[in-house]
Amino acid sequence: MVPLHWYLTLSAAVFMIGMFGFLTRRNIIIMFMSVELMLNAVNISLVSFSHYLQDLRGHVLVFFVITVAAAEAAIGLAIIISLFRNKQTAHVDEMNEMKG
Amino acid sequence: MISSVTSFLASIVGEPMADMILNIVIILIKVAVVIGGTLLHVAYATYWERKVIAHMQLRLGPREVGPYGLFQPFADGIKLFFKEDIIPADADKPIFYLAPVIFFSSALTALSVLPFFDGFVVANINVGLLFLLAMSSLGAYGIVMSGWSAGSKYSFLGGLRSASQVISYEIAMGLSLVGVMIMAGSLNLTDIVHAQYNYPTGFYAIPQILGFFVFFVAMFAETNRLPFDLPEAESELVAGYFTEYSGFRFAMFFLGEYTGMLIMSSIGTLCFLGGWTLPKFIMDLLPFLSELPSFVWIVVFLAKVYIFMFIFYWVRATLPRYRYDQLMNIGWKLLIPLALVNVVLSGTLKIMGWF
Amino acid sequence: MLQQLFFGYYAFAIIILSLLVVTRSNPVHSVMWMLLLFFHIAGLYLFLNAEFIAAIQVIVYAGAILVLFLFVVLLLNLREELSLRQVAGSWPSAFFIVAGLFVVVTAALGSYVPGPVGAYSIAAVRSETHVKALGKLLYTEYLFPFEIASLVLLVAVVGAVVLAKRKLRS
Amino acid sequence: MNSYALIPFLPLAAFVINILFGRKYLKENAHWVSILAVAGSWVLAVMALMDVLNGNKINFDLYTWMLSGGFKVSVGFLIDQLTVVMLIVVTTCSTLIHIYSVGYMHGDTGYYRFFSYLSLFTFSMLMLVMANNFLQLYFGWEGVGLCSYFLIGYYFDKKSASDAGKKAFIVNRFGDFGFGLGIFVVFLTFGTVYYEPVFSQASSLAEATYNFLGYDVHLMTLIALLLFCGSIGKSAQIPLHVWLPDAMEGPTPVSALIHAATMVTAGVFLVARCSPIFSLSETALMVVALTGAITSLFAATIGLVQNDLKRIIAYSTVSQLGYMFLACGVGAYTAGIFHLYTHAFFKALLFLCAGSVMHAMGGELDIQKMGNLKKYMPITYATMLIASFSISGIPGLAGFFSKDEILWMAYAGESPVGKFVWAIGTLVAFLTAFYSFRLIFLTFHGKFRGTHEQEHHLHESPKSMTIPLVLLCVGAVAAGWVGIPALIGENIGVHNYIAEFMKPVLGHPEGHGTHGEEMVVMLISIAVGLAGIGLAYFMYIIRPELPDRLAQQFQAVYRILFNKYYVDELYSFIIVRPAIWTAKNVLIGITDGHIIEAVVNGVPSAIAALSSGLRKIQTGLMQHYATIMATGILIIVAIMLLR
Repeated sequence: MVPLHWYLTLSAAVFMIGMFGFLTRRNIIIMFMSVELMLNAVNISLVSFSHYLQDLRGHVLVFFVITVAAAEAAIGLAIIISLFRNKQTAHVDEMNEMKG
Repeated sequence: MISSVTSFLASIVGEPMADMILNIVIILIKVAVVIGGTLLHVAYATYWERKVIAHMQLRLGPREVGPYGLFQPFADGIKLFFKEDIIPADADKPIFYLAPVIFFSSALTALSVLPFFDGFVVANINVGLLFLLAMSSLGAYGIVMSGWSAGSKYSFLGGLRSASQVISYEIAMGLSLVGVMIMAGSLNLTDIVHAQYNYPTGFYAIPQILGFFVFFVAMFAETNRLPFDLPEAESELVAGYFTEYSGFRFAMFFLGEYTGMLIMSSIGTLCFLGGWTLPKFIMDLLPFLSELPSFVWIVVFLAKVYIFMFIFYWVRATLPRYRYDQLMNIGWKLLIPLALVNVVLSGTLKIMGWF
Repeated sequence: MLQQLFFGYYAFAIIILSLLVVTRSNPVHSVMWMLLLFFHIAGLYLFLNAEFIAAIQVIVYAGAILVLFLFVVLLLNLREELSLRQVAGSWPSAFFIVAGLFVVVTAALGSYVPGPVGAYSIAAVRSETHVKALGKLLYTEYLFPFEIASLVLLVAVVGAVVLAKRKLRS
Repeated sequence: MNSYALIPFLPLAAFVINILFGRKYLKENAHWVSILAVAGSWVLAVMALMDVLNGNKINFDLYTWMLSGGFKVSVGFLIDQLTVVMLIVVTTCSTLIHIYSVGYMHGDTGYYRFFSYLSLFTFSMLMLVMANNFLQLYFGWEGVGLCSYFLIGYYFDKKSASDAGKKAFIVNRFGDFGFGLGIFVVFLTFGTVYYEPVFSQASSLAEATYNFLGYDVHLMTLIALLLFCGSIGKSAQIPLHVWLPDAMEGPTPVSALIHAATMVTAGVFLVARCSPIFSLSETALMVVALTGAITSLFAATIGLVQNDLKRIIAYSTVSQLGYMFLACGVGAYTAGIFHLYTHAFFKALLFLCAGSVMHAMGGELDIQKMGNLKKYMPITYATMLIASFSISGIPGLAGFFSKDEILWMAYAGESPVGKFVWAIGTLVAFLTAFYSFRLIFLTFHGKFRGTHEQEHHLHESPKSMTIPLVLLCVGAVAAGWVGIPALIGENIGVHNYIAEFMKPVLGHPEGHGTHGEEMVVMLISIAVGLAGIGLAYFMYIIRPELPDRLAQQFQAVYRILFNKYYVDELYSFIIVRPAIWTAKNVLIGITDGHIIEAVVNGVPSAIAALSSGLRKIQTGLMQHYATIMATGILIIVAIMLLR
């Protein structure tokens, strides 16, 4: 029997890796994928909670997370495309119009 | 015989471990049988296609290798296997290597949930239908990757076209199968077949005529076959996404495509035509049929699959190719709405107790 | 023992693949590693008796979302930029923050107390099949969020079309 | 819900409809909505009168306006004898003047605007008189003030008109300030602003005092005087009378409705409504009586020498309002309200006749340039003549009865200043008759002194204007017949209906005098009235050169009177100029220049200095923000978990 802690630790590790990617990469698509990674990490912990607490609500939540992820991907990628059309780059460090 | 093997194993590694090892061995045997059978089948599917089309065009088709050209597939295979493996200089090598493998293996993996006759299925999982959809969507990776990694414009355009086509039609196909899921109340393919057997008409194509139509059209697009073979439209894009492939890598695409056709035909057979069963009223008329051992029924299954395969060839021989925007219009503006209507109708009828 | 072995493999693979995803300089390779990662996560879900979620993971994540990513990557085709610097900001500081967060969170795991057990034991779910059980929950208790989710998707579809549509030059 | 609640809300609905749709859709038909609404209110008011005549007193709350602890105010309506008289006055005048305006305002660009303001005014006035609490009264009070401002400044592209509007508004603020304080004190004392509990508890607090700035002030006197401040402002009494003559810049129907018949009498109404409080303070009553008397004399003397048609009537109004306060001040509230009621008819009539004259003269207002108009506008002449007879106190007409009642009550009442104010009142009666007929004779008799084009243009006004004139004329004649004093009434078998009617609300002080004395007082008032008319006839018809000679001879007096006692100049000197000086030198120079500027410029420059440091953090790079966020999360989670 695998203890729940293992899953949670795994989830935390994946989450942190995603976060690290988001904080460091300059390619906006990879940053986006890092976000997806973080969502997946959360899903892992939700499913494992669901399994260990014998309750399907975690699965329901995962279902919604995936829905939101799909919506987010659609919108986010559309934004990236229109950004790219304007700037010819996918690098966030060249998108700094909001600089003070 | 099996029990003696079991007891022998149990004496070595203990009872639970023995069961497991035995299970794994049985599964491996099944996998080997299925893949072997399928590959053999695919090989002769090419032969058969050439023959069918030739006859439709009043030609004779392959004749030289073996009697009636029966060994032609082996000759082709050997030729491809020994052909020089050319890799474009501008290619992204790892992906270029990987793409045909993804394509082919996703097709082969899909085989694992197909029941060929009662009780014979590699993995009898509860979400079999979803698994099939997942695997067919995975094939898109192989296509788009191969197109991109070759570093050629033809390939790239073919890959993009194919990927968007596959993704678009996958929605319609998935939705067309929802009616079947609603009627059968299960995602397990074996259960679906059993449910059809118990249904008055014996197969779902009759009440699910709308779903069947959508599935039927989507099937051609999913496999990149005529009249929807735009990704490999040779007059525009040479061979499409696998233009730059040669030798055995090309063979993998080739095999993958025919395996995909086989899988689509199988899905159609299993979901709409009652799989390996004959309708119940025929069984009642001919009671001796139920005495037959279960593996015999694979004949019925294959017969139904061959009907689909034949239609694939037939359509290829007769229909012209669609334009790309027409293709997309049919997918998004005709098939998906139709499939949605079918879902709503099926759900309503199910609630009202008519299904 | 075997279960732990399985878990060990999956966990190891998942972590390695995650690292590969965030560190590859070529986004296409990132996507490919991510694809593999999603399969492993789906395998983990199967391991946790969540077969429907696993299937959805492959169909939606791998089959739809990731393909979208791949499309965008291919459309932008940034091959010539691969030789450029891949890191924005300073990675050591990000690393320390992330590592600190990981340490804190895992340390907090020690004080986790499981809550009460729910009604869906593994056997119960198996007898009803996972899809049915989940569907019942979705269409009864979570009907309203479910409908909202459909609205979210609709908005996303409209938004994506509006954003990405090229303005017709008149 | 009680249908009487519709009385104010019908005009409100008309206002809303007109202001929203008038400009685009109603345009020239805007009057229909307003007239129908006001006529509906009139019908309901008549029904309310019937109800009250049957002995019902209506008092209900419609809607809780505000509720805060013990403080509760609602939109509520009280319809008793006093209210119903006001209702009749307001709705009747309002209806007739609405109709009159159709002709008078015809073709004006702001037609819909005029009618919507008029309806809003009617709504506010009805809210004022129908209120059952002080705060709603105050609401109506300010509402009528606002509408008055709108309507005085109706021709806002004319500087004098917009200035007059501002003047009216600002002058009224002085009075309203006192009024507001009065309501505060009422709430402080009684814990409520509803009439009923306030008035029933007032007598128990008759002797209460209040320590105000170290002095023990008689509480009721304080309240009464503060409330009276409002009355002074609204009813244009000395020293806040200056706005009313200027208010004549507004269209004439406005002058008739607002600045003669209804709004300006709100002050009298207030005093009458609060009679239970005023009656408890002899000082306050005395102040009211003396203010009224002095104002009436003061305004009448100014009226003697003015040449502006409408201003003469405006001073006449101020003077007559003084009369009403005089009556209230001697405790004869009924007489005051009675005069208010009759005055509304003949004064509105006078104004409308003036409007009719103006209409014919093409906007000319100087009576020195008129003359012999009776030939051209017989209806206007006849009705104006009757109105002037009425105001001069010719027996049988409305003005006679109410004026006589006031004079007798002043003479015979218990007030310590009664005899004094009676003497002033009698003098004012004489002056009133004189200047009213001076106006008549200069306008309608003699030779026409205007230009040739004006003479050519002279004509009688259209039907929509003359019909209200005739109707109001009936009122000016007959309105007084409900208050025939016992002295005459006994002989012809009628009662003093209005006194009996008002008794439950206002009481009815008995005069302390014999019938003989009453007869003498009456005869004196008739005599002075006739004398005034006679003198005017002598000076302006028989010896038309005499007024100029007199003006030459008594130049100093004439100057003072002509310049209205230099009150405006005085105010300009002691209030306006210091205020402007303060604004210029202190507020702009020091407060604004050195204090506010310093703060206004200093704060931003401090922020700018701070932000120019902080902006270095804002790199515009998403990762930096995200890193900072992550650091924050790390810190928070660490604190939460490891605490």
